[in-house]
Amino acid sequence: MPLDTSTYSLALLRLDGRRWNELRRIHAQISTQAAADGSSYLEMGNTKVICTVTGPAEGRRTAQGAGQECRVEVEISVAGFSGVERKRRGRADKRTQEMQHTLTTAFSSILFTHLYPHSTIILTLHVLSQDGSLLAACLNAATLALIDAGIPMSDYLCACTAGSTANEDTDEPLLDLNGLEEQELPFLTAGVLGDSDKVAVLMLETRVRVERVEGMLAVAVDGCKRVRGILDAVVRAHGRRMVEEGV
Amino acid sequence: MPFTILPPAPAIPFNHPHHYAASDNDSLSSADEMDIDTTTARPTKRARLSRSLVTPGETVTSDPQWMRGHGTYIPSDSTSIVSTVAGTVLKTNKLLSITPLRARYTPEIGDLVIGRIAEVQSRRWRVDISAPLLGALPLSAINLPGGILRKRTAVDELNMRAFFSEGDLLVAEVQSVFADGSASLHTRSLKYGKLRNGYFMAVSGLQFGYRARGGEVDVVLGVNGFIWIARHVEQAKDVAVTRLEESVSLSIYSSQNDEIGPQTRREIARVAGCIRALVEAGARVDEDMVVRAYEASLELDFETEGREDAGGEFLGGEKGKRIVEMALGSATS
Amino acid sequence: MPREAELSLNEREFILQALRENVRLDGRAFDDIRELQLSFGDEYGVADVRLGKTSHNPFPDRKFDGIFTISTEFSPMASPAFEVGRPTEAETLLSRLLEKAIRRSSALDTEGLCIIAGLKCFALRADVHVLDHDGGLVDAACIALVAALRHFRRPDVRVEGENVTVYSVREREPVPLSLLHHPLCVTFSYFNGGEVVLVDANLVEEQVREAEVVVTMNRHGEVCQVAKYGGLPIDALALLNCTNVALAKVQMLDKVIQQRLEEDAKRRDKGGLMAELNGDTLHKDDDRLDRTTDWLAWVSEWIEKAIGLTVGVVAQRYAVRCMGVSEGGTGRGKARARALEEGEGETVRAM
Amino acid sequence: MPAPTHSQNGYTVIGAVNGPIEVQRRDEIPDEAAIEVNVRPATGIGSPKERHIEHILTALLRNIILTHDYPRTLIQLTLQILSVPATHSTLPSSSSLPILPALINTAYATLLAGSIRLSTTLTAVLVAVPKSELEAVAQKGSSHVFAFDGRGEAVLVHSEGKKFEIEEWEQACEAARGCVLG
Amino acid sequence: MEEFAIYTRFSAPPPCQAPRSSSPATPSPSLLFSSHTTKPLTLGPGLRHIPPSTITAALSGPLHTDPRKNALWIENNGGRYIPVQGDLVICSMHHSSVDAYHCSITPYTAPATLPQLAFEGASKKTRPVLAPGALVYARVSVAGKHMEPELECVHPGTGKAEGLGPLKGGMVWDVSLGMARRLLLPASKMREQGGLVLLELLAEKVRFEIAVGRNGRVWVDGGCEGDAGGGEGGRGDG
Repeated sequence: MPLDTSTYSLALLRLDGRRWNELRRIHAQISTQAAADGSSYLEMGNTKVICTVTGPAEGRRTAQGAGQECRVEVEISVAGFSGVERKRRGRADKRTQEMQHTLTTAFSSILFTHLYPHSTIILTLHVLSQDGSLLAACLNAATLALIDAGIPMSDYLCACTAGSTANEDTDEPLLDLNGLEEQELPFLTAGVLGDSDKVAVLMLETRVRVERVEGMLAVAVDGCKRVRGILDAVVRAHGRRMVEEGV
Repeated sequence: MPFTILPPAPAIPFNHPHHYAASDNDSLSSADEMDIDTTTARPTKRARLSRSLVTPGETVTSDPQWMRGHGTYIPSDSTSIVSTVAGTVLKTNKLLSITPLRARYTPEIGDLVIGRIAEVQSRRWRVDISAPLLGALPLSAINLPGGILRKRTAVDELNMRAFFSEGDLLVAEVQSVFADGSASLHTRSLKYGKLRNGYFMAVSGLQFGYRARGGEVDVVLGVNGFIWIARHVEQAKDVAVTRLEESVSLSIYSSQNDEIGPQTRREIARVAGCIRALVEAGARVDEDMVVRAYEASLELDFETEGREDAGGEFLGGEKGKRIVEMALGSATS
Repeated sequence: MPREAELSLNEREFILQALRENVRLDGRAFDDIRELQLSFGDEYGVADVRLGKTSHNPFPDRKFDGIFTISTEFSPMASPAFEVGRPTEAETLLSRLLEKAIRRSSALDTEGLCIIAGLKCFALRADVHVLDHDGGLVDAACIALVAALRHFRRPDVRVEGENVTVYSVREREPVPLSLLHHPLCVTFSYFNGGEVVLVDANLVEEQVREAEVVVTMNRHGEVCQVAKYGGLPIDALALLNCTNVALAKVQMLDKVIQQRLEEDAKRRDKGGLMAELNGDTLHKDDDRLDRTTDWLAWVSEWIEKAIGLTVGVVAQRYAVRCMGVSEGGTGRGKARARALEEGEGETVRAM
Repeated sequence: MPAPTHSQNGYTVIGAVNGPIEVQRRDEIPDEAAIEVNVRPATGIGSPKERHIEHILTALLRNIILTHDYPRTLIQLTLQILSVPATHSTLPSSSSLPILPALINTAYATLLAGSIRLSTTLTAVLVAVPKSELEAVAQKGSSHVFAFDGRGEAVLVHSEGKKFEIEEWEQACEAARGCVLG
Repeated sequence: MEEFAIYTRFSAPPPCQAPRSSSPATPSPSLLFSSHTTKPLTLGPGLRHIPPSTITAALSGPLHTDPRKNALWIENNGGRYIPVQGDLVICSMHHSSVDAYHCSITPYTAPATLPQLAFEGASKKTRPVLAPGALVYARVSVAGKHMEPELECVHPGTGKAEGLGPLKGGMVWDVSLGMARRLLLPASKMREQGGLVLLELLAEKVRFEIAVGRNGRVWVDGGCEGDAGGGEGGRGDG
């Protein structure tokens, strides 16, 4: 259904009452599952994702020569009840496959895969509820789970979305879109490496004037850095707890 | 009837900038004092105590005097050492490495590990020791029945499953580590070999390997986080080399459990319960903690003798917490 | 199935070293696109694209159940690593990218395909055949698809209330599709730490690259789609710069396509007349006549147009087949339509 | 691998052969080569009709290719139909004959270009009674596909359409042999 | 189709004297049999003998005859390389097992085994270490349609490498099999058997090192990329 964003230009408040540069509430926990090597639970607003890491463990021996680095396998399962209307997504869903591919390639270049020759790291993500920024949430959850699993990586990979209000005269960027806004506005998802400006993942799927891309990207990159701060705090809080209880 | 609506769970309060600053400071300032307290290869209690916690991408030090060790890397465009894992800084002489808070077991020579046979290949077994790669146990690295001195024959190669077959548990020592990080094991000692008469548990993040004895049970804590709790069997003391043949009889490779009395089983269950309680509380699991927890549980049962809130044999929940508290208390005191 | 052949270390090292010394093996400058060869088939909507050795030809074809679908299937012809019936990851990504570039950017206005709102409408099906694989699959496929769509002509229709008459090519000049814009893809490849950026990498270059960015734009400077699936992190400003380069390339490519289309149109003008004259007029027994079609409609049609009976029959058969599917005429079309509905990630609004 | 293109009766087919290459365990034959033919329609994805044609071609080529020279390997032939005559859409969807000669001849050309060892030549034509092929295939009469080897012996015969007399068939066969062997 | 079919069938002894003619056509049988009834007839690639006395072509291409050797073969420069004993090939290391490297001679075919000791002066202690993807210039020591091909980088008799072994640096180009064959022809046979003067000409211009594999791969190493790029040019002449 078409949603009226015209009010934004008046109140400068978004549908959920945020300002243009506000993130939604991010709540994250790590090592939530005892069985896995690493695990995390992440909420970005109403988008909720569970991620578990298994490995690095010896996977199926592929007889190919290039076994010098460990493989990263990603499996994303979207719960039927996660969306607004119940939808069963099969394995063959191309959107999910694309996301899996994105995570695989993104993390195999950020993890120090050469430390674990011919072994496999399996990332399993379960999407419990989706309300926008799904890819970003998956990337963040995966980062946390991999840190929890103690797998060396060059830096956090943090992601968030940025959109831009439709009305041409004042195209203002918006940070961290929710589901409704994603349906209505052009937006992109950016995954940034740590505090740098280096973009590991960039996905833009809606038609938009080239001038507006710049603003969106800038906001997204900035947002990613804030996300990094939050995730880092989660890791530290958990780390301190472990260190103290370890006594 | 009145009812109250609970507010939604608040987001965990973060004042991360402060955390940031703090940790950065001590990671650098506490450098000297670190030198003193952590000089062993393995992190000691003090080392874990050190509050210098770092996370991936964080610059540990830009001082070129340090050499980078595990868990760190030096970006191509700079000289400062950057952490790649979340963990505590560990400085050995001039070597600077990070021990991750939690990670898969990485084999090191001399580690006492518990493993499960994954495959049987020609002249060697592949053993799952929860490391990135399966460990290898060569046929040449086990005690053959009929004595250590006996030469290995083609017959042995044919019926390797008579010694270890898929799914068998064993305790072994890491003899060497290959270039790709996979371990080669050996059981050439009476301390090692096939496991039976007991109960298997897996916990994560053990730091030391132990063989402990509480009451009637033997406890083997593998460095790789696998734990074996078994009925105590009398080892033949100071075996003369001449009498090895008897001690190394075929029985050491039998998969048959001996007779285990109900009392022993209860003891085994108790130790397991203690360890589980420790793990749930996130407390350290090592020899003295296990022993303390075990004693604490006995004490607790003694106190609550005959009271209805005794809670039976189950060592979880509240009782578990109490036990851990008592154990920790006795540890610090 | 045999895996894709891997590059030898020597080749990898050589190519990278050459790039460090600003040499590209095929002698192109870093931002050169391989010469684009584009040709059209005799039938409307067949485009054959050659980009280096990579070649494609998509082939939009009428089917009558109201969806615009793009199907990409790799054949072992391109490389034995492609197995029939088992889509590789590359294949999934290709179809996904085309999906986003062409359909989600609403390059084709699907309303234009509608005949009677909610009752009848055309369906367009584009089959992208990959005949050879020398890198730049996405770019080539996108060019081919857009060219084919611009080249394609759908049969003209006439609506009287509920009755639809679809005219054969011989009766009325078929009408082109209404395209809102012409999106084209440009792929950037990054080497040794992002210092070297190549446009339109060939296969060997693709095998050694560290990161890729696919930018889809139209010549009006609208970005339709940007995809960077992980890989080496690239500085944000460098990425923004890609869009500018892409715009230039897209405008260049667009010109080439435009030019080819015009040439083809000229050629067709002569050819079209000839076809008119010696077009074989078949006379068929109408055993497959359909009750739904209104006889009066075409008889009157036939009188006013005063054309030969045979052609009328042909027109009739078109009408029949037009409604065939909706009436459960030819089952396969219907089944495939259903399959597509389920198959697609986002369902297309059909009729 | 080279990819010859061949046109016949308004059908254009491009072919490519890969082989001898590694074969999957399950279709490995100990003393000869496995032959895999993929026929890909110009529009849409393969249907049972294509499967049927593939079956015919595989059986035919097995006699032409010296499969015993390439044991435990795979010879993989892909035939992509590039364009079909406008009249194709008016044919009954069941009929597979009109396309067959183009496919067979392309297959043969492709095998030659791919230097696959062959035992003899192969040439196929479509013959229709009465003359106009399309008329015939549209069930106005019968249509036949004949393929001949180097010695002029018929190695493939397929017929379709209304019932036809044996004389008709013999005439057709002669006509075909005439136009193939000149 | 006919232009593809250059098939020759004749029986020995020849019934008639066919006129002398160059390919593609039936060669004069007298060449083959009248002179050397003693020497056995040797059949080269592309021909097959159907007992008792029929010889047919199995490939298309011009028919060549060599009266002196009483040999007969069909020139053909297409298709996929099929290992023949004694051929020199350029293959890339695929994976290594306990005592052998497994190298792929052509893509999508089962790898050939190269014993780790089949190098010059290789012993249990000193054996060349090849990473996956490394290029090797080797000789086919064992080949046959029923067995996996085997390779060697050392002459079994002399124990010398004779130029075989790992190829460091440089770049490989794919050329047609015919091109590779002609590049390998010794200078003596240049003219009559369509050998190439290309390399000699190049050698006058630039300094480079080259290895040609019968499997249609040419390895070129020049001082710098520019030179080796010249190999690219040479490839065009195929």
